[in-house]
Order: sequence, then structure tokens, then C-alpha cells
Amino acid sequence: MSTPRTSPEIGGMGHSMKRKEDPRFIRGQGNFVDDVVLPGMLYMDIVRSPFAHARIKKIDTAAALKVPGVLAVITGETLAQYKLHWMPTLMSDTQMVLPVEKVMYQAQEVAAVIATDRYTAADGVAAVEVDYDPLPVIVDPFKALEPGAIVLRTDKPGKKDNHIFHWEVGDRAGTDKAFKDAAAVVKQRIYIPRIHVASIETCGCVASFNKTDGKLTVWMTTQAPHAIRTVFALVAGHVGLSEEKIRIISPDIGGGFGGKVPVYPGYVIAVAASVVTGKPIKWIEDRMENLQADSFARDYHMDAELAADKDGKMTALRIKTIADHGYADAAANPSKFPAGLFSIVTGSYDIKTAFAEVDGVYTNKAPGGIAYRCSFRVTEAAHAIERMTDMLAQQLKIDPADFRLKNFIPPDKFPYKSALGWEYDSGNYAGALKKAMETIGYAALRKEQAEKRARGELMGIGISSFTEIVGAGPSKHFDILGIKMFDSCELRVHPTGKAIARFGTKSQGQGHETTYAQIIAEELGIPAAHVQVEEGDTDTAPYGLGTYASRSTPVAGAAGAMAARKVRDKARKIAAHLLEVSEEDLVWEPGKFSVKGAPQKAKTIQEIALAAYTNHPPGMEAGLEAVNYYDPPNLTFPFGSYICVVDVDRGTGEVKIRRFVAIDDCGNIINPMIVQGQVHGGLTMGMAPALLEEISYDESGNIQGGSFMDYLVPTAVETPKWETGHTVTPSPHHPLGAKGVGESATVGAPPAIANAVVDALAHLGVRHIDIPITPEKVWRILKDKGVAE
Amino acid sequence: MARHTVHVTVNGAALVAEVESRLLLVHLLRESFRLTGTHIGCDTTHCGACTVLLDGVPVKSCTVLAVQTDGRNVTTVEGLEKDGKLHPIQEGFMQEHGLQCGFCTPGMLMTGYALLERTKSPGEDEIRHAISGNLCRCTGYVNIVKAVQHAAAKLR
Amino acid sequence: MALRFEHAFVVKAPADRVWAYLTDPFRVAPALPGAAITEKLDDRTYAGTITVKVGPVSARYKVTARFETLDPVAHTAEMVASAQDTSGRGGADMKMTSRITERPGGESEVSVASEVNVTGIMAQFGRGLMQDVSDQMLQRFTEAMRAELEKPVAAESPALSPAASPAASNAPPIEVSSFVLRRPAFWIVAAMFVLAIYWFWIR
Amino acid sequence: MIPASFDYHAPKTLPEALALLGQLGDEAKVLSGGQSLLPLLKLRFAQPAHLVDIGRIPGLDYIKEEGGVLKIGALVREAALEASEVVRSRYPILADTAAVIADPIVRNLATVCGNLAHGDPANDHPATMLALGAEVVVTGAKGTRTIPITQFFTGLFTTALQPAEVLTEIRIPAPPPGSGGAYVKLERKVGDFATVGAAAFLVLKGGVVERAGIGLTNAGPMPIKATAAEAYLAGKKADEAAFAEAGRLAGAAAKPGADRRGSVEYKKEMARVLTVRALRKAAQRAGGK
Repeated sequence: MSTPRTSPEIGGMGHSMKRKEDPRFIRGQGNFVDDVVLPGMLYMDIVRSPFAHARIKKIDTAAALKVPGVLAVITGETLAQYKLHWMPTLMSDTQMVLPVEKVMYQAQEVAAVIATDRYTAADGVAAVEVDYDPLPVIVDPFKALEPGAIVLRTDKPGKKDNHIFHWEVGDRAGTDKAFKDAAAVVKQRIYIPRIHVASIETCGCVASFNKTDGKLTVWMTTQAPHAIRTVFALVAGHVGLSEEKIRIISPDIGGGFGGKVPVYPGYVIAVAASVVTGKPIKWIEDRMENLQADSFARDYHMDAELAADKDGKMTALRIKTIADHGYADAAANPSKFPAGLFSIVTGSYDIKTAFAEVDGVYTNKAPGGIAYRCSFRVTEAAHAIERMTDMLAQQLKIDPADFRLKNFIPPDKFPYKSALGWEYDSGNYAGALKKAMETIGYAALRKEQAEKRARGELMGIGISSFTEIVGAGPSKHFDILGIKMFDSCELRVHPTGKAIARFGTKSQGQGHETTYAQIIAEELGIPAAHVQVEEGDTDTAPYGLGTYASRSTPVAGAAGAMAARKVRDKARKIAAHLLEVSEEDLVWEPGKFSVKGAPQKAKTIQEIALAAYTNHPPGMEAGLEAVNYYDPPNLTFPFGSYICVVDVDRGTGEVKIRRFVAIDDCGNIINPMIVQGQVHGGLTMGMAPALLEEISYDESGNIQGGSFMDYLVPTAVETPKWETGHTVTPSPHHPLGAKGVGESATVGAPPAIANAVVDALAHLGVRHIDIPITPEKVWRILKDKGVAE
Repeated sequence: MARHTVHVTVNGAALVAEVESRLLLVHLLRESFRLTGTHIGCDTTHCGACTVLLDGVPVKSCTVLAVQTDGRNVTTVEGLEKDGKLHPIQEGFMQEHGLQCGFCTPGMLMTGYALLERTKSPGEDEIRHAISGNLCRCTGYVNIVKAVQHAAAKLR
Repeated sequence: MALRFEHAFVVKAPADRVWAYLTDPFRVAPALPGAAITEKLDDRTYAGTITVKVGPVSARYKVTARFETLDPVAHTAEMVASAQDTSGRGGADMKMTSRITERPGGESEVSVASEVNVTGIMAQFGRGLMQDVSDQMLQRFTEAMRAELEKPVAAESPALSPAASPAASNAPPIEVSSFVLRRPAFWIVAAMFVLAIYWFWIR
Repeated sequence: MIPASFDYHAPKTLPEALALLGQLGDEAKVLSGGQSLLPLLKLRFAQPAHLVDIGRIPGLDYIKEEGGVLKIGALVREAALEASEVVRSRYPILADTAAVIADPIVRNLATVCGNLAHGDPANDHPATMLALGAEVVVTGAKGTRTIPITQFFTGLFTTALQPAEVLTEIRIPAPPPGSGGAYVKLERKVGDFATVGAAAFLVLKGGVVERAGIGLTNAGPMPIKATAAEAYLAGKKADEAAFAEAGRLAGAAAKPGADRRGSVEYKKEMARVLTVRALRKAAQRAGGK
């Protein structure tokens, strides 16, 4: 996209319009869930299990109920009376809301205290006495799969092991044969640890049930309010909560990144408590609860193999993965994709044959398997292929950039059918990599590296040329709990030519109020400043599946464009009526229709809007509005090439990112400022797990990294000075030629960093280091190789 | 006594509250005074979302007792705008896209404001160090640095 | 968090005397501040509480300890114990073996080996302080014990002597095995104490 | 995260504070900057019945050099230490240390004296004070006493401070000519405790070490004074070889526990590496560089 089609006053696509949401945030006037206060509101706080696996012998609430201001203690037994002690996960698994028999992971909800204020509720939690009988703990998914391992999900009749699912894709026999015939093969176990999105706002809700009219309103930290409403109706239908009487309001959300897609027990308990007490109930997690009990991401153990022929052309990929889902499969994938879109694992390369399989496993850890600012399991896939690509280049003694250029899917092969079944919409991978190499000065860096190596200094250059798959998705394949993954826009143009547009998605910082307005502006020529965007209230917004997996622009954005085009079609009819010409004689330019050959004869969209309410053609309905439920014909495939330069401290093993150049291609860009901001944030959330963040468990199931003391969210000091740029390869099927971009950088950054560190040590014979690459991991290698300071 | 009367000036207004000894400043501001711009993001004094100015100095209001502010001055994000005019630091965040979800923003603004009170032309590294007690999960900090520099230029 | 833990200390007193001291609740208890046995659940099982304070931090635990063996002739003890924080935030399980060995010069060596499994909030924080806390507290205990045992016999406080303690004086003379079961104070308190310190975390 | 209930007291004078502490005994904790204590309260790891806030006592926030001694009062904040002109110009090792404690906002409240009084081996000032040979002045009902820093730390989180005493001043000998000091900290990220930290102070005469002070952070249950390394350096030429051997001795003195920051082996090695780096920087400063 070169120059914008619209003027800055209109502010359509390509303008770095300042964000419409900012004025409230910079004044402290955002409205987040914890800011909601209702008359008579009570507070809920949760008692959590210190054990990873234990039988509950007794819950003694007497002391808690004696704390002045504590009104009730809700246990699994309380909920069992209403059959609300279990709930389904989005992956059609089941999960306890509150236990009646056993706890299955540390920090699991055990009971909830309802009190007049949050201080009293905390006192109540401290006073609840729970007597546990500890049970053996399994934290290692490989041990969980061993014959004879204790069965964790004894709640499932007939369940005899800890296996959740097997999923596979590709040509197993063909791939095996290709490996037999290969001239070069590399093989590596790659572990991507459990991490947590750690949005700065934790999760929480205010549930308010009105006993008189039976209406439940829940202000809630959710990325998918409509889906949540339906889930609530399905879970609590039997106690009288009917979908038309449920209103989910997702107000301002302080970061989501995937962590605010699932339904957590706390929400359900708060709703139950409100229904029982008839009072509004506020529940806000603290940070440790958030890190320890909410859905995690990753935890993939991947055995990857990549083969090449004698000319250095990749021929086959084989990958077998164990996915540790914890106590329940509480991922938020499309229903038919238990391993998400992991099959994008052939990446940017023209690999003829591939086979991938994933097995899900239960362990005594918090449930999950959600994303961490990435489309479903795409980061895992990108990390695997990008690491293996470097490893193979290293083995073949080919420069990793040259090796990539040799193996990329060439631009003329798009749309490209991948070995694992996707149809990539568009791409120019060599274009992005070459631009990244030019920007960073690749050749000079390689020279510098050689000189430094000669002096014993450690410097590495890492490349990642990733391909993403976002914008789920075509309804033929994509649904969540049976609901197709379309998204929606309802657009109304007012008589004075201003508009309101409502969407089924929910921004958590992506700037939808601005970009969606720009899309409408692009299509209708109504200034973006005059387009009010609303989302997040299920009573007013059209049904949609929500914001995650970079689907807002590809799906809801497209719905906005299509709704605007419907409005434009009607506007054309009105304009023809007003100008007394036939529709075919009209020419559209942003903001007005004019008569072919007589440009002075024109009607602006504002004039047309007024006419729609004051002077519409006979036989036509009044008004100017449209609804679109957009079912994308395909996903979009953003891509990019990142190059990272690191210096390694030979004394401490610390890795310092000296430079990082990110060239992204997300097709046509709606708001360059916002796109760049998304890339900056994504890079930081890619760097974090590469170098810092990890949640692990000791053998007793104790969470390590369960507070900000040990879960190392990077500050401005650890974060490098990102350098960004882009190429533009439009999506051929998206109405605006756009692709999603919110997550590209999170996907692309970790392998660039890991590849850089391995590259710094490659001459010592190092082939792979698992993330997070901590100083001690590097130091151990330096020591083993005899080069530590 | 476990309860105390606190007289505190918040954004120029003299306010009084009856508080428990243990009440945290952030809850005094958010719940007693309904100034909800100040946020809570962690339990362990790491995230800085609750940053306010205490007698002009940025502090984490989740790690200060309300009673400790008796007789003192507190400035919150709501106090940055004067007479309907945004402070340059607020303008800077908007102009340079220094915020996304907006949750860490109030704390960042207060830290940035305090930095510019004591130095006129902070360099990039100086800004990065100054904001290293405030976590942002969305922006990658690049534009926050630019926002502070934007404000610095306006203030000069 | 599974931990192995071994401590040994030498007391300038003969093994029988050390054994007698360590099985006397009224002499051991003062050496371990914050510990108390609250209940005898059966002949081999006891319940108690212990409060541990280190600097500004304190925590209180309920402990149940059960003897597997206690041999007054060989001066060895084996026991299992479990503890739960009274505020419900975690617990620990332990298996402990201990032995008193006579050494030349009228000295005795007390050795304690244990395997502890810690669960809960204290086991979540990465500060690696458990060994330090246990060393420090054991140090205090052994100092108190040495002060008691290493002073001349005549100087021993009558109030602290076994004969003067009401429980001991009222106890019927019985055979060795029930004697040891009746007076296992040190081992229980030690178990509680080891559990508590292992369970301990401080920022 | 909500603290358990407690009573709060805000004495206006030091005698009033001491009287309160005497009266409340073990049930009371001194609240100064509160940046270590309040998180412990919020996590309910500490549940004292009373807090005695010394923050309102006037006249305790001085940093001054007098009589050949730098005096740091009880209420001097880390930020003030970091910004102090006399500290920056004459005691750069103190500025090094203050600048890496927690994060800048925490440093606006955290006090230097509190950093010592908390007795946490992971705190940064203890190592620096050990290297500098500081003294602490402790005030109780019966007056003041001065404790050499080497006798101040008595165990994990425990110090020579009695319950009814307040650490009122730190005294640091003014640096003699030809001296220099530096503090180097390895941390996972800003705001973290040190994986290991090393403080070094050197007095040089003609390129030869006249006196050396070396302290280690988070390398054991107490702040560690690397006495063998110090003794080794005395009389040696201040060169790389001497620093390497001193580093080795300091590493051997470290008794760290394993945690998420690193294994025992790694931390001991880091004590060595960081000691060498601190010595190198200290020597540069001693040489006027």
C-alpha cells in the first residue's frame, strides 16, 4: 500500500491516525472491570489448594464465617446442589468449578468467601481450614504416559490412562521414505516451556443477578463476550439462566493475549454467588492467582526432524509432539484442531512431504493450552521449523540466510498448497529477508563476527523467516463449540452522515475503535472521526467469536468492509434517485457519488445519508444501515524475516541483544502507527520467553515462577531497541487485502534470538539450546567448551 | 488504634477518610476516593501500574499504607490535566502511540511526569532506566520512550 | 520440592545422658522456641504445633508425627511426620532417621538425616534459603542443648532435671519400649522443627 | 493480596519511637521505607501486631561528610543516595549499589539503613558496607552504640539490632587518597535480587594494594566478607593476576544456595567473576580513571 486513497481528514486506510481510545486512557478514565462499582456489591476471594494432587478430607468454614463481614463460604458441595460444580472447557473436556473430592493442581480453587469488602474476604480466606490428604503427583507428561502411571482423571468413567488426544496430519509413509532417501538429516528434541500471558490487568468480573427480572449482567475480562454468553447459557441453563437474560459486558480490557478467552472457575462461582445472594459480586484475581491458576500457553515437547537432498533442498519434515495440557484440556482452539494450527510447521519452505503428530497428556498442573499472543500453536510450529532450518544449514555448512533463500516457497507458487494441507494466500519471503539483511547490514556483521571469533569474543547473528496463519476462519473447518468462526459488523449511518459500527470482536489494546473506523472511512468516505465503534456488550453488538489469533482485521475487519459496501450499494441507489440518473452512470470516490462525465453533479455520503431518512426513493426502506457476518474464504498468512544480533558475556553467560531488525508483511496496512506498535509489543513478548519467562514445576507439583518475583516480565531495560520495517504483499481474498499482525512478532522473535545465541556458539559445536536461554545455560556451555572467562 | 483519620491532599483537593491501619494507598484512592485511574497489576511491588506521586515523588501505591499519607500530597493520573489542558506527557503518549491497552499507562505517565520534573532532556537510556519499575506488556516500550521525549521537547 | 537434609552435631556428654535429655520434653522444649506437643493421638502418633520466626517473618504449623522405630539401646529413631500451615497455604511430609553415637572422650554425636517434601506457597519462591534457615535454627538448638548438657552435672538446674519434672516423676516405672513411646519429645519436636523450616520461605 | 490487621503508630520523635518499641516488644516492627516489609505483610508472611512508622521523625534524612566520615541517616532513601553529589563524586561504589537496588520507584521510598537492618543476604548494601568497613549506629532507650558492620549481621534475616533499637546512622570512613570502590551485580532483570553481587574497595599506593575490602551479595545465609581474598591482595601489585586469584578466593568463600537464579556451582563461579570485575573497576577508580 503506497499512498492512502483518502485524505487525512477522512482518515481511511494507510493513515497513522491517532487513536480514538487514547483520550480516556491518558486521563485515567478507562473503565476496566475492577473500576465497576454497583450498589450493594459484595466481594469474593478464593481459597486455593497448596497441593498439586490431594483428597479433600474436610473443609471447615466455621472460623471464616465468624469473621465479621464474611457472609458466606461457597464450596463444591454448595455448587453441587445446583449441579454447577463442573463445567465444560472450550475443547469439550470437563473441568471442576469447585472440587467436592480431589484437587488436581496447585492453586486450584477450593472454596470462595463472600464478604462485604475485599479486605474482609481475604481475612475469610485465611480462616478457612482445609484438611488435605496428599496424593502422588505427576508433573512429567512422559511419565504420565508410561504404562502403570496413576490415572489422574478418575472422574471420567472407564478412563485408563492420562492420554487426552492423538492428532496427526500429513503423509506418514511418504515422509518416512523421504527420510530414508535423504542426503542430510537433523533431529532435535525441542522444548517450549509453559509460559503465561501475564497481561498487566488480571482476570476478574462483577456478576450482577437481578432476582426480579431474572437478568444476569456480567462485567468481565473476556476477549470473546458472545461466546461466553452462550457458554454460560449452556452451563447454567438448567438453573434458569436463559441466553436472552444474560448480558456480558467486556469493558476496557487491560491486555488479553489469549489469557482472557477461557471461562475460569472464578467467573462461574461469582455468577453462582450472585444468583444465590441476589447481590452483585466482584471477583478480581491477584497476580499470583493469575499466573498460577489461569490457562498457560505452550508446554510442547517436540521431536523434530528435517531432511535435505544433496543439493541442500529441504525434502521432508517429521515432528512428533507431546503436549502437556495439565489437569484438563482447556485450550481455546477451534474444535476440529486439538493442536491448533500447528500444521503450519512447514513454515516458509517448499517442503514436499511432511508428517506431524501431537498427543495431549494430563498432568497435575493448571489446565490450559491457550495462546500467548499468537494464533493457535503457531509459535511452537515456527520455533520448530526455524530452529531446524538453522540446524540443517549448520550441518550442511551453508549460511542460514542463503539456505533460507534457497528453500523458500517462491512468490510465483502462490497460492501455495502446503504438504500439511494449507493454502497459503500470498507471500514474498525472499523479499522480506533481503530487506532485513540490507537493513541490518548482514554481510558486514558476518565479517565482524569472524573477526571477533578470532579474538575469542562471542557474537551471534540469528534469522527467523516465519509464516503465520491467522484469521480463523472459514466456517467449513473452523468452529468453537459448534459455533462457526465468522465475525460480524452492524453499521448504521445517521441522518447527519455520522455512523456507528458495532462488532463481534473485543479490543484489548489493539485499537479497534480506531482501525475499524478507518475501514468504514475507507469504504464510505465518512471521516473516521465520525465513526463510533462499539464492541464488547452482548446486548448491543452483533454476535461474533471475539478477538484472538489475530482474527480481528482478517474477519471482523472484513465484515466491516462488507457492511460498508452494502451501505454503499444502497447509497448508490439513493444517489441515483437524487441525481436522477441510473446507478450505472455513477462513479464512486471516497465520500461521494458523481455522474460519469459530469463530476460537478455529485452527492456526498452525508447528503445521501440525510436523504435516506428524509427523501428516500419510493419503494425503498428508509434508513442507511447494514449487517455483515463475514465468513472468510481462507485464512491469511502474514510473514516476516527477523534478524537478531547478540553478544554473549563469557564470564556470566548473559546474552545481550545488540540489534534486532524486524521486517513484517501483513498485506495492506490500515494504520501504520498501530501496526508498528503491535510489532514492537509482539517482539517484546517474543523476546521474553526466549530469554526470561518460564513457569515450571518441581516434582511435588509446586509452581516455580508463580509471581512477578520469579516470572520475569521484561522491563524497558531488558527490552532491546527494536528496528522495524515492512514489505506489502496483499492478501488476495481479504476485501482490503489485509492480514492480521498482532501476533506475528511473538511468533517470529523467539527463533531469531535462539538462532543468534546458537550461532554465537556454533563454532564450539553447539547445535541447540532450549528457551528460555538463561545466563546459567549459556555459562554451562561455555564452561563445558572451556571458553568461560 | 487500628483505625485512623487521614487528611490527604489529592490532586489539590483536601480529602479526609477513616481508614484501617492496613488499608493500602491504592485502595484509598480507588475505593474511598473513586479515583480509578490508578491500577493494580501485581502483589509484589514489581509492575508499577499503581504508581502515583507522593509529595511529588513517584511511589508504588500498593506498597504504601494509606495512613502514611496523612498530611501529605498525592497526585494521580487524574490530576495531570489542568484547566482542561492535557499535560505534555499525556499528549506525548497519544501522539507517539505510547499506549495500547491503557492499563499500565497511568503509572507510566506518573513516572514520566516525575522524570521530566527533574530533567529537561533525558536520553533514551535514561528514560528506559527511569521507567524500569513500570511494566508494560503491550508496547515494547519503544513508543513510551518516544512519548516521554515528545513531552520533554514540548516542555523545553 | 523434595529435599535431603543431614545434620550432625557433637555434644560433650555421654550418649546415655544425651538420650535422656533428648527424650525429656521438659528439657527439650525450651531449646526450641515456639514448639508444643498438643495431643497424643495413639501410642505412636503425636500432634503438635510450632511457630517459626525468622526476622520479620513468622508462620505456624500443625504437625503430626508417628514413630516407625525408637530404640533406646541402639539410640536410634525413625519417624514420619507431616505438617500443614495453619493458614492453609501448604504443607510438608518427612521421613527422618536419627542416631546418637558415643564418641571417645565422653562425647556424643547426634546425627539426623531426613527427606522432606514441601508443598505450597513457600515452595514457590526461588530463594534457596531452606538449608540456610535450617542450619541457623539447628545451630540455635544445639547451642541451647550444649549449654544444658555440657555444664557440670551438679550445676544442672533441678527444675529442669528429669526427676523433678512432674510428668516424669508421676510416670509409672514401665518397660523400655513404652518408656520411649511415652517420652519421644525431642524427636517429635525435631521433626516438627525440620518440617517447619523446610517449609519456610522469606523474601 | 491484603495484609492481616495490625495497629499503626507514628511517633514524632526518636525517644517516642523507642519508648513505643520498648513497650510493644516483639509484637512490633519498625516501618521505614516499607519496601521490603509491606510486601511481606501483603503476602501474610509477616503478621506483626504493630507497626511503628519512623518516617515522620524529623532530622533523620541527612547525608553528610564530617570528621572524616560519611554519615547516612536512618531515613535517607536510596534515590537520595544515588543522587547525592558527595556520594557520586567521593563514594561512587555507593552510587553503583543504590542504582541497582530494586527499581527506581521502589528506591524513592526504600531506605539505605533499612536495606541493612532487614538482614537479608540478598540486599545489596551489606556487601558494599562490608567492603568499605562501615559502622552502624544503633539507638535504644539507653542511648546509642556503634557496631562495626562485620559484627552487625548475625544470621539469616537477623542482625545485632535488639527489638527496641533503631538503626539510626551508617558511618563510612572517608576514602583515603588512591582509593576506589565498585559494586557489580548480576541480576536476571531490573527489580530482581542479585544472582550474586560483588563489592570491592581498594586503597592503592604506587600500584600496590595497601588495603582491600570485598563483600558478596546473596552468596550465603549472611552477607559475606571475603577475608581471604582481602588478605591475599594486601601488598600485591594491583594487576589482573592478583585480581584473578582474589576472585578465586572470593568464589571459594561463597556459600550460596541453589534457586531459580542459578545452581550453587554457577553462583560460586559468578562470585569469582564479579569479584574480578569489581576489583578491576575499583582499581580504575583508585587510579583516578
